[in-house]
Amino acid sequence: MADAGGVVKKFMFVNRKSPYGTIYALESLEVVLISAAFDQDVSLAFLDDGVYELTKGQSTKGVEMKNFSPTYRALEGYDIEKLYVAQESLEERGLSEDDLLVDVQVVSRAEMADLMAEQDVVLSF
Amino acid sequence: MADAGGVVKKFMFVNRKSPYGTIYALESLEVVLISAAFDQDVSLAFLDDGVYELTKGQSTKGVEMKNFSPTYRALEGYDIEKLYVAQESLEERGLSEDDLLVDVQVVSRAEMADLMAEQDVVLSF
Amino acid sequence: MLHTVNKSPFERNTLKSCLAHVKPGSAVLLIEDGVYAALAGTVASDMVQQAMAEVSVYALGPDLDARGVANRVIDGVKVIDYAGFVDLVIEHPSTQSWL
Amino acid sequence: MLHTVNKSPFERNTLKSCLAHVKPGSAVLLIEDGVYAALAGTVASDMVQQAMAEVSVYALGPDLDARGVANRVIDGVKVIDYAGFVDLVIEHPSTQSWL
Amino acid sequence: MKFGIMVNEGPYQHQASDTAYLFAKAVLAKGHEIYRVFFYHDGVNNGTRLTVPPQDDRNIVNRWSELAAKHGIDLVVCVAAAQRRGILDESEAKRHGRDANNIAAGFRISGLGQLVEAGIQADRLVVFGD
Amino acid sequence: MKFGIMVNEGPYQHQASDTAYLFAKAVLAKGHEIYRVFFYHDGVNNGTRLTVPPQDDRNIVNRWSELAAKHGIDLVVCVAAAQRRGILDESEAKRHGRDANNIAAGFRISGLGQLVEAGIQADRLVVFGD
Repeated sequence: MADAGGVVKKFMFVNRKSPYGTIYALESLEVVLISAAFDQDVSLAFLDDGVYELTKGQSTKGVEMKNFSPTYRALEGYDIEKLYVAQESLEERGLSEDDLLVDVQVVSRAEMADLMAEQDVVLSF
Repeated sequence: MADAGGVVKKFMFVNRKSPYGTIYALESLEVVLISAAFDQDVSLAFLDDGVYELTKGQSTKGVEMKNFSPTYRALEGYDIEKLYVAQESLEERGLSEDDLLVDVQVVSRAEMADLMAEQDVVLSF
Repeated sequence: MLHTVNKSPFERNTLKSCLAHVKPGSAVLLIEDGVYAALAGTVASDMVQQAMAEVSVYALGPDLDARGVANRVIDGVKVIDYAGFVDLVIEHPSTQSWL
Repeated sequence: MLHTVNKSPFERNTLKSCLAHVKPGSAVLLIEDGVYAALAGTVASDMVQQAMAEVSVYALGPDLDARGVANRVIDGVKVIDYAGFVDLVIEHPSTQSWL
Repeated sequence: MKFGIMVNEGPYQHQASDTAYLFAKAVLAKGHEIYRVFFYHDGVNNGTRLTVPPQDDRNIVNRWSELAAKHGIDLVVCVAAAQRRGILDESEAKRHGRDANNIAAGFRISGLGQLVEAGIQADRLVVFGD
Repeated sequence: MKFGIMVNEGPYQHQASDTAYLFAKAVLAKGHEIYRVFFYHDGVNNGTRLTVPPQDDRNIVNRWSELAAKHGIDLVVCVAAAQRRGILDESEAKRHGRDANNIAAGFRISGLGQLVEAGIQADRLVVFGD
């Protein structure tokens, strides 16, 4: 199943939506985990409300939903280490890198645009 | 089915979404038509992208969807005559009353707020 | 009148449209992704703080908790639970959901 | 790179975010409710016209027709059909959908 | 006090059905009555018995069914919206020549008039959607 | 050229499935190949055979089934997303002890790996969603 025939493409998962209000963030993460098995060049971009996916201290008991935020910490174990977060999106929301639950690279809009432009496949959530 | 036991409430259907991109506008109209059978005090509000529901000249052949805009013209026959359209929403979109396919009352934000505040039941689409 | 808003103020025009139509003395309850509008220090905070001069603003606590932002709420925004949501609906003769 | 936008510029931040990330020489295709951004005389027209200095902007004709706005398109926005959509995808090595 | 509840989104994709359910539970916990829950738009998808959610997540459909069974709540799925989206009960399936149905326990299929009637009969109607 | 297509919304509620279908038809009309259409999120709801849309409207599910039959296109519904939302084929229904299934002709249920693989094998992947 995970045979890519030696092809290595640059895959980017673009996350622009906050968690819990919709399922996109959770199901995006499920694709990311699967992609690890294919030995592709995978990166994740978090911009706009997508930066909220990574906030520390998520606690979902009251809404009776599954808290999937710990899974972001597991990505490193799958060799998925390119997590890019938009600096402007953090600033607009009064957030800093310290508020995030994983190590990320904070990038400017121009840097994010460069990263997007060099991808082979962009999946948007 | 259409026996309201003599109760007459003020129902407002609030339309804030454009047609075709989502089904809300079409299915909102289906509720409006049904509501006519209950002899309630029905009004429709169109604001934000909801004003696009009423634009003349909709032609859906190319997208293979049903053009439901003529149904707005039929509302009068159901004694549904209170159609309020937000003036600011028209202006932001460069539209005027002449661009709309039915007779409406164009109201200011303050007037729309007054109308909303006097309703018993507000259904949002 | 009670107005509920369930959309992020950064993503959609929903809260802005709601606040343009609330009358003094009415209440605005932020739920689901709408609770991001209840937070201090964002580009949307000013809009909410200005509205608080005329209307009461509430935020649903379980939604703040889920999103990990309960400790960032603007002073004066009242945090309530689902029971409080029910009370608000009862207190006001009608509810409008801004979707 | 081809960027598609399917949201109304009045309702969401999608187009604004897209235009902040397009590089000179890339293309933006407006589809579904995104075609409202292709119209002249709206509060969103300036944003699109400024972008057109650096990128090509396209709009999907069948979506303009459905919404009754085909006669309002900004000069210079190229109106295409589904076949033209396919051509754009082929011309550009990758496509990003802004949802 | 009598409450009407309208649910406009399907399970899992949006939070609307979750919020509506937790709101409904709170209504009942306070001793109030739920006159009807009306499922419209993709909300009709809350009424399928075929969902198999992950073990470590909530079962949205079953929660509604159980709430209805315990408190005798009327869960109504709009027939027109349900037909468009493939939610059928036995008689609907038969009428339209389909070989299967998928309606969940405690849900019934009926017309949009049931929504308007809920607006008339209930003291409050609250809409949950996207 | 080989195209992959991803559809993230169900039928009727959003236009995504309509646009994806019309795009797919245009791809084929130009003589290109569709490597796979992958249905994710609520997109899995395109794969139910129980829809009964109004006579005067398009039948979104049947259109996909017919396109697949005519051109031999691989329509894949994500198994995890489908389980959450109640889209089952015969073996899935059996495995999870359900008394009915609702998968439409031409659709098959498989894993998310099929999406990643489509991204690798196809020359272009286009996403349609909300």
